[in-house]
Amino acid sequence: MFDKVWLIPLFPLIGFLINGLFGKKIKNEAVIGGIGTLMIFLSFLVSCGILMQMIGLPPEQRVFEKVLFPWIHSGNFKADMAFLVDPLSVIMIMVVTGVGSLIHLYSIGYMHGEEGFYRFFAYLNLFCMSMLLLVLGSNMLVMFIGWEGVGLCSYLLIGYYFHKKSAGDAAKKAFVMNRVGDFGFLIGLFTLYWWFGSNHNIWTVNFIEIKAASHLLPYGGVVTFATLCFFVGATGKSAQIPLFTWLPDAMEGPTPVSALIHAATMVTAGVYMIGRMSFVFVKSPETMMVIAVVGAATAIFAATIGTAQNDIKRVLAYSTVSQLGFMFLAMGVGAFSAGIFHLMTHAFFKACLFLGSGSVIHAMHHALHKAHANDDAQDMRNMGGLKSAMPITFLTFLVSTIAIAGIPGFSGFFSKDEILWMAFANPYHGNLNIVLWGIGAIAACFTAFYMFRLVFMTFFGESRINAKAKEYLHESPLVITIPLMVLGALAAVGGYLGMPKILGMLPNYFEHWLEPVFELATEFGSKYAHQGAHPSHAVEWGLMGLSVVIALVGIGIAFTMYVKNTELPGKFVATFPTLHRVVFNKWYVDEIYDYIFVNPCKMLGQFLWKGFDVLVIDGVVNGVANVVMGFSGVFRYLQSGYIYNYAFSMALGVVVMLGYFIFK
Amino acid sequence: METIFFLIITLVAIVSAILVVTCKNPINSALSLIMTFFCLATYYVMLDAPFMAAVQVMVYAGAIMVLMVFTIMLLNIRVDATKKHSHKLVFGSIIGFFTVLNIVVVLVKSRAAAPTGPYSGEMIKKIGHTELVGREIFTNFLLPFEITSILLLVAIVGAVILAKKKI
Amino acid sequence: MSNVLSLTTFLPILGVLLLLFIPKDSKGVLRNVTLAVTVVTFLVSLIMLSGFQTNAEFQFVENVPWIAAGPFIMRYNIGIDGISLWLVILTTFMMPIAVLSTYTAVEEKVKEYMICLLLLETGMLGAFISLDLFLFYIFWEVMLIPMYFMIGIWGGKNKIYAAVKFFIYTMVGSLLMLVALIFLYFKGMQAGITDFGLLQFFSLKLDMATQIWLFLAFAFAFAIKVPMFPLHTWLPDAHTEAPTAGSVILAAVLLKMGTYGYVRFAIPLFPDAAHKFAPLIATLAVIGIIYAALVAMVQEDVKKLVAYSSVAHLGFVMLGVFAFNVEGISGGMLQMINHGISTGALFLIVGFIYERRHTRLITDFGGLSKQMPIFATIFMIVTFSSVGLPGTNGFVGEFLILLGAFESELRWWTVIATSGVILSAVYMLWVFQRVMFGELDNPKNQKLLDLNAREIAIMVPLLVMIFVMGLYPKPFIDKMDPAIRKLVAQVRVSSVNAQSIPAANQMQMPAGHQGISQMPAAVQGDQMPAGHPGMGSSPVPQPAPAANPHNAK
Amino acid sequence: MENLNGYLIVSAILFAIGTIGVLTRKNVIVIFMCIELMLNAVNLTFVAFSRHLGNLDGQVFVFFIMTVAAAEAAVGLALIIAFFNNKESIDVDDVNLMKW
Repeated sequence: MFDKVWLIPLFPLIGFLINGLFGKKIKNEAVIGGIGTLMIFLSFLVSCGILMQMIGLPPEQRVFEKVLFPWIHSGNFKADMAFLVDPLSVIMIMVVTGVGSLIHLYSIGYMHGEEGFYRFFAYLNLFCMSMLLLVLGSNMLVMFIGWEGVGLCSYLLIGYYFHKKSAGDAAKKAFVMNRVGDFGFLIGLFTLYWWFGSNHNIWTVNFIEIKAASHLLPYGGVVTFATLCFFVGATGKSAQIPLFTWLPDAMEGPTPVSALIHAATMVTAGVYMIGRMSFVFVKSPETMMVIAVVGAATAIFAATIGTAQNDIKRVLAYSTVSQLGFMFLAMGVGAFSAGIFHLMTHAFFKACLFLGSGSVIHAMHHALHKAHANDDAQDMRNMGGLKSAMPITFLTFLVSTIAIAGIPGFSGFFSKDEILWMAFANPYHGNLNIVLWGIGAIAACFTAFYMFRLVFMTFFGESRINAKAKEYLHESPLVITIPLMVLGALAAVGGYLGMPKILGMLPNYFEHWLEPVFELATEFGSKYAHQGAHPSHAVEWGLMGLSVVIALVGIGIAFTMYVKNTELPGKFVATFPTLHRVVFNKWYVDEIYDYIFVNPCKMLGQFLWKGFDVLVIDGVVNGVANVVMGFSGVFRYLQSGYIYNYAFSMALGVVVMLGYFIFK
Repeated sequence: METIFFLIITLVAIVSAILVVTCKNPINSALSLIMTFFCLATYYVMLDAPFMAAVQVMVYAGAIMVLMVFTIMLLNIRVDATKKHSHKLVFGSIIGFFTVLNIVVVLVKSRAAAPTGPYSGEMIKKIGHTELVGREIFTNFLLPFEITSILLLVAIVGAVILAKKKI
Repeated sequence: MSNVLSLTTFLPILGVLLLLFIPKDSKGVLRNVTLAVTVVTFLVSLIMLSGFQTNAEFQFVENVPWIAAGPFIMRYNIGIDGISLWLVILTTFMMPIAVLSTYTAVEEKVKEYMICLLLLETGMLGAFISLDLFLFYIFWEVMLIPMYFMIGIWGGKNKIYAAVKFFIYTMVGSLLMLVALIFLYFKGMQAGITDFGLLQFFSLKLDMATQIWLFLAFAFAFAIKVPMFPLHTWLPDAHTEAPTAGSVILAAVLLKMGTYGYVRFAIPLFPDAAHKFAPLIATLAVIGIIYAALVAMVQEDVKKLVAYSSVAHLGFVMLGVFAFNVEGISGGMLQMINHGISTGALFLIVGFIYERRHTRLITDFGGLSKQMPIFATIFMIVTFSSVGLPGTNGFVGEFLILLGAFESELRWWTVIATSGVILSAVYMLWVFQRVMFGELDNPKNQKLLDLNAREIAIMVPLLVMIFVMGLYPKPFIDKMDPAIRKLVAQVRVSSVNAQSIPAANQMQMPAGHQGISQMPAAVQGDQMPAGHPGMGSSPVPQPAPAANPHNAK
Repeated sequence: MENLNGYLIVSAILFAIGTIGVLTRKNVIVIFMCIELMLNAVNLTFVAFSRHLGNLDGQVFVFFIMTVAAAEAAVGLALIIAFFNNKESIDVDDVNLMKW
């Protein structure tokens, strides 16, 4: 079955080609959507087969490399089109194909009647292929194809409604910010390749070979540089500080896109990449610290912005940024499997949340459309009390919200708690641990607050919907609700795969599964880890309780503010107008970036063009020409055009020359 | 006797040449030029080259000058009406003066080389100038001679084409 | 079969003869005949490709006496190796496309235009295959004239300025090159070289001062053609004013003359000077990348934007070539081909909309995707190829260049150059967005027709090549690899040799003595750090003995 | 033939007069005639030297010069007529198209 791994990206590619080339002629939405969904579902089946086979194998045989064809071979450099199957990539392909299939299915309903339906499915399939290349790539270069490929698809899908200027801007912004990250990725790749090659004559970008040689890497130094570069790549792709601003804007794309790309899969690529190269990252304590700090900072920063947004999708977008911050925090504190675990659970509940919001928007849109109202279908201030109209959506949404808020028993609790615990108890960062934990805990509180704020504003309370539109509101069709239900179920129970040891009810399957992948990283890490006493079980229990309390506090505040006492938010805004304005405007980060980077670049370009190119260089060039022209302008008057003048000069010349020779 | 004759001819030649330049009416110029040509023909006779003298009279005084006079009459131009540029005359005279000066200085400085060819005055008188020139042309200079015929042909064609009003 | 190379080169000239007999009013016939000639040329060049053996030697060599004027002996000496092979194929491949693109674009003086195109093809092919320096120079100049006329006669409204600028810029450089060429020849005569044959000069050992002057002269000529910052300002003007086919050829092939000149002539002839000036040239290349990208960003004219993007791309090529390692030079060579394909395609695309709207100002467009979906798709693919998205051709070349440059001493240059990758995305996507996305609000744009069959037929081969070279570049790299390895060895070993030349002179050894390379390694080692501080700290291992050209011969 | 210098001086004077004429006159026909005068001055030199050296090559040359002069007269006069047809003038001041 491992041999067939190439089928996994192939199916979506076929889907892309069929829909992309012939979709316009097929026209039948069921066929187009069916092909798209079927292809990714086939991939899912193959992935399941691989998973089954891998479960049957002993842990040390779970690594397999499939070389398809040689790609770039030049000089010392070798990169094949090759796939790597190991426990980590299997988890990723399961998530991508599984969640992907559901979202494809959902899209059939959601995108119904849209212009360019086939285009949407083609892009979606292309995205899946790229994402699968990314996670399956056995060397950095194949990973990079996927890495940029998902960026491309993200560009295409964000810009799906290309006639809207905001969509085009958002798409471009996403791609360019990703490119900034890619810049880091490439430099990191070069550094690693060059270091291995010039110092040990190992010219490779293959993960297996790098892993085998990773014991040669020094701690810190060049590794810090390389890993920081890689981390820049990760921040671009995974929307971390400082490159996070594209993700909220990316909500211009259709909602399934937000669910698939900007929640479940693509944005987690950075986390995956760090996990994939954990053995390199862990060699640099400095980078680990940077990752942890950036992750924690992003978690809290995005969470604060999330509290003030009114657009349902933007809240979820900032929530995603914040949750990704948690994952990076996990990576930074060396809890790689916890990070990947949170990646998986997050994929479930965040996909469910996005799809749920999509279902709401879909319903709102139809209702408003029928009522000929111009209200914004995504603005939560226009919603309220939807739970009776859309029970299934409400229920699944609620389950996922509980999961993300970290209520015990649901998937988010297990993964997030594991991360917080590791932030507190990891042996790497010394006194910084308590700060990391504190920030994480506060971010978790904010998470609970804004997510329940979202639920309360949307589904509870009095309806603020346009009166005419109200009667048209109804639950979405099955093709939309089935994925919601599946994902909701997964969001509820997915956590049991990776239950913390201390709860002891089930073994932590997830950590065991990933152990062979992260073994080496742990070993490297132990070289500089603080060998202090591990916090006791009592502390762990205590912290767990504390985080539950924190989540409940967040929910309680949200309940107070948005259900019980609905004028409170207004009062709050009136009391702290500046704070609210700053938070509502996302701390003005976009404006700051415009001010620091975008505008100077444009001005510099203008200056270089008009000032340097045209004035200086062309000035010199044309200046030389003008000097020549000036001289000839003077001398041309010698050419009077009168023959006798020419004859006179000639005769004069002859006489003078003759005279010279005669009288000399 | 011969020297006196030479001086007279020279006087006539130079005066008529000056008249060529100074006459306002082109017809007068042309007639003066013919006079000069005759003087030159006289020189040729004195230089034991009667054939050249004959050709000079026939081609120059006859053909070419007739063409000139025809043209002048055809174009019906009588007087050089435009005013003269005195500075042009000054410059021209200076150049002319220096030309003469150059040549005179060369003559003074140099000494003529000794005769190299076989054609002495007696031999020319005995065999006849025309025959000698004819031999020269049709033996040593046959190819250039033939080429001149082509040149003339080309000139005829050229003249016809140019003189036509519209081609 | 043995003179297939000459056949390829001079088939277009035969085509010109054929065209002379066709009345100038039958435009259709003229166009079709030209197309047929270029297609046949392409097919013949494919025969050549299939007969090409993958090794480092020159193949299809023809070497016959040609001109012997006093001390100057020129030979008709041609041949190709892996480096020139792909450029020849690129030229023959782009020509039919360029011709096809003129079917509706050029309506005046069709006959002359087609003759110009064909003459240009011969000039370009000749320059790529020449193994005689003088022959190269002649073809180099032959290219110039048809291009001058194409810009000057069929150009836009500022065509005379652009044409003269193009001509004089190039002429200044090539005159310097001519002087250097003759000087080199006399130098060579002292060492017993009998003609302008390139291969003989490779074994010529010049002292450093001579190398520096000659290299500068050659480098200047080629730098103008590349064009490198700050000698690039003729390019935007020439591109903007040239007709579409002219722009396509200019971008796809003519600019490659510069970079090819470096790879084939300037670097192997004067390796030490090349090493010495590598930091300078890399600096200019990097400045060019960033500078051109920034300037491209603010252009209002699509064609100018593409022209500036050319400057940036060629900056990458130069960086790769001056990395002096296999990866970098392979990347550079690949990037030359890639740039030919993607930028050629971009100019075609600009030509398509120009034909429809007779404007190239970005602000005149917007929302074209709605009206022209096929066009939008093609434009997007080409855009991403130009940006260097993995899976398209642009990536492979750019990646190898950056990798190779990073391995060499040009590490920090590479880091800056890599940031050019970001900027390229900015300006290409921005222009794509402004042209294709947004509301279709200009009423003139609402009646635009999508691409017709001919235009699609033009673009399809380019698109295919974009993906083939992006996904399976192996055949391309494999064919050029031995030649590039040889070049790298040549550059490295001769640099070691030249280090020992001063010492050899002191010992009264005749220059060009074969024993020099066999001098004790210790002597060479002693000489090296003094003459070449950069080499001493270089992590690059010393060349293996097998890489010695004397052994290779 | 002791009088060689005399002939040469005459020819020089004629040549100079011809030059002055070419330079000063404005009537194209007169200029043309002055050119003929210069040619004849040269012819005289040729014949004089030929006689002095006893070599007929010079006279053959004169013969050819006369031919050329004839051809020149034909073409030159045709040119003048053509010019006159265009400009209604044979003044060299009107022949100034060759400037700038």
